[in-house]
Amino acid sequence: MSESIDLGLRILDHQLLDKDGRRCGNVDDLAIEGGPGESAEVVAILVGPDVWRGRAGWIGRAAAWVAGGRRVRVPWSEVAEVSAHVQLKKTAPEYGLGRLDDRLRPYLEKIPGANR
Amino acid sequence: MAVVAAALLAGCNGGTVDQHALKQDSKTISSLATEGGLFAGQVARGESTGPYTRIQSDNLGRLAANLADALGRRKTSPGIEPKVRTAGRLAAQVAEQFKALHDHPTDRAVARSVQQAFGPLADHADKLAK
Amino acid sequence: MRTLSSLLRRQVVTEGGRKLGRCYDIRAELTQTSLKVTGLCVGRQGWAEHFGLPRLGHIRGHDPVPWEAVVSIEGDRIVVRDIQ
Amino acid sequence: MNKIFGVALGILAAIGGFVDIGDLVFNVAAGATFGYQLLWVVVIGVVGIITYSEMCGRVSAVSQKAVFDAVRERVGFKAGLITLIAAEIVNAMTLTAEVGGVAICLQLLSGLPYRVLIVLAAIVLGIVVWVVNFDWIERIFGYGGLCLLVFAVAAVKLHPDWGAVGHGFVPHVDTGNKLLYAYFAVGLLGAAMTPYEVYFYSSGAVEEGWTVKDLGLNRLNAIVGYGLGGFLSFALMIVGGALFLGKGIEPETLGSIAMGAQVPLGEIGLILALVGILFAVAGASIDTLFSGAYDLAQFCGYEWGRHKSPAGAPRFTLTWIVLLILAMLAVMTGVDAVKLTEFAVIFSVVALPLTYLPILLVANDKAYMKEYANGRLANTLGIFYFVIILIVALTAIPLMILTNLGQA
Repeated sequence: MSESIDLGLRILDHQLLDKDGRRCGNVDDLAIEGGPGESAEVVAILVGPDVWRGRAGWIGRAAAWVAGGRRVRVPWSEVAEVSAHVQLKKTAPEYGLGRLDDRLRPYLEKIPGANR
Repeated sequence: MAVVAAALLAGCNGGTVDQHALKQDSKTISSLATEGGLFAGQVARGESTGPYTRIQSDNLGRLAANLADALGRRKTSPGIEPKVRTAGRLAAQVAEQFKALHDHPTDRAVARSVQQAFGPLADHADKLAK
Repeated sequence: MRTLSSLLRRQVVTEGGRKLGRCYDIRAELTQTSLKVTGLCVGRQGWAEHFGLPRLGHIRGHDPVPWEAVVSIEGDRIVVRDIQ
Repeated sequence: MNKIFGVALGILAAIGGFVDIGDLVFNVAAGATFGYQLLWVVVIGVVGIITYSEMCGRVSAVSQKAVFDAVRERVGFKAGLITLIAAEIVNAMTLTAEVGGVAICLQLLSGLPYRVLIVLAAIVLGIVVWVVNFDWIERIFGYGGLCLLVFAVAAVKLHPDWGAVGHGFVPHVDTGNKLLYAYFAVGLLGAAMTPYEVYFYSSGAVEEGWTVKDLGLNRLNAIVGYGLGGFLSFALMIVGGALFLGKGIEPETLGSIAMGAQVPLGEIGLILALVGILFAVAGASIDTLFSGAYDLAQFCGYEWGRHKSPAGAPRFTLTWIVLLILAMLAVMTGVDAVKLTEFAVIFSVVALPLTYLPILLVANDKAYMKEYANGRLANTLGIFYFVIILIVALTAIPLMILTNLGQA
């Protein structure tokens, strides 16, 4: 079973969801292996502000600097499903995704009503 | 965007007062005086609340005082200085009336006299705007 | 290794020097286990349709240039064999 | 029966929630300057927001995408980033104006010192958003905003020339000052079609898990909620025209707008108007607060949601807290909320095309939308409005400068 898709339109910049449907980043870029004369294949999804550096000139670099440059590489073999979103096979922390949310949570939880 | 905003805000109250600016400011004075008359009328009839009268007269009075300050001080185009200063004095008088309302927000007699004072002020400002 | 974004918006030219336009997307084949690149979507025609605008008149997009036709990727250009 | 009741309550809340400080300022000012002549522009603006909200709601129901997801996917990373920055700046300005409006209303009602009330307003808004379930927030502020209906009563009581009002609904330009007329037209369109409304609406649709079964409800919500909300805009403009125009008054403060209900209806009119404005701008503060947080979260891809508990979407929560504090500090500088509103509305118009284009594109994408893609009516209206938005976006800032913010 195979399907023809356009990467820029259907995958790039789309929402990443982990196994439990948690939003854990966007597809900031795709890593492709194989050059001219060889077969080429998408091998990984690149996630994180560090990836923005290469995507919008100085304004992208500025945004990456502001957001703090991290980069996470998720192998394409970890993709469970491509629909309107891209769903992964495991939970976000197993890929190092959504770390900032996880780090912030304990602080917010100190305030009453944070888990209403 | 910020630059445009800053330039516009700066343009509002700086520079020389020319014929156009005089006309514009006189219109604003007239508008404030007319609004003040309407407002004082409500207070005189007892159709207002104390806090509203006190605060709103202060807000409107501040607009008038800013104008008075600017028209009294700023340089003017040649030949219209007397008119500009007159407008400045008018604005100051409008501000004074609002001050009276602000100081006695529940006194209907004061409101009545303020209402009567605003009428001629508005007419005078209207004339300057022409 | 290269990235998808580094391929997009590059000028696509043939070895003979004919300009085919910019590469506005990369076509690929999705299976259960892999995502293989099959071609380059090139040129202005079909661009609007690609991005979901209603088609204007009878203009249709070209078929993508097959990946096998790519000879080299240099600077901001992608060079392909003259096959069309 | 219960369902109809629920829908009716939702619609009431939507009417009360439609008007924000931009609508208040521009509708009354337009009425005070041009009488009823610009009513037709409000109609165009309201149909525009209905068109695009319906589209957004449909896209969200079918593809689970909120507006800023669509923005980044469709216009690309770079243009998406620029749209995000523009949207956040405009949003912060709007939020500041709304929070300032809350403080002014509180002051006019209580007479307490302004600065104390700014802090109080920010703290109360923060606590409400933190503690109260969003369904209740929507109801409280929506129903409170219904007090604005006092302006409809005021409009009738002021005995406007109904013939002239009727004529105002017919598109026409009948003035010597065409630039000023155009400026107000642009402002009215901007106030009716504010981008934060679609960010907010579509995000809610995704969160509440709408599906194709909810498309009828989506249409009803958009048409009736915004349509009746537009009715309040008419009332505001008619009050502006009937009360202020003849006397040559240019209302420059929020308190002056409240006077529009005080003059025909007395003290009770004044109080209802102030309470209505208070709830309307407080509700809009919360909407803009969330919109700013939604846009950033969707652009970056992390968790968001007004129905989640604060700890359920940490970065989203932190974003709105920071935005609220920034807005509070900005209001503390003593900036004039009414002037700032004008800037915010005019600048928001500039950001409109890049917000509405992606919606139009995704709504046409058969791969996601299947049989729910835009039909002929939605596309005709969608493209018509997109062209209007483009023209308005290009002319907004030149008009603002040429008319010195509607002064000349």
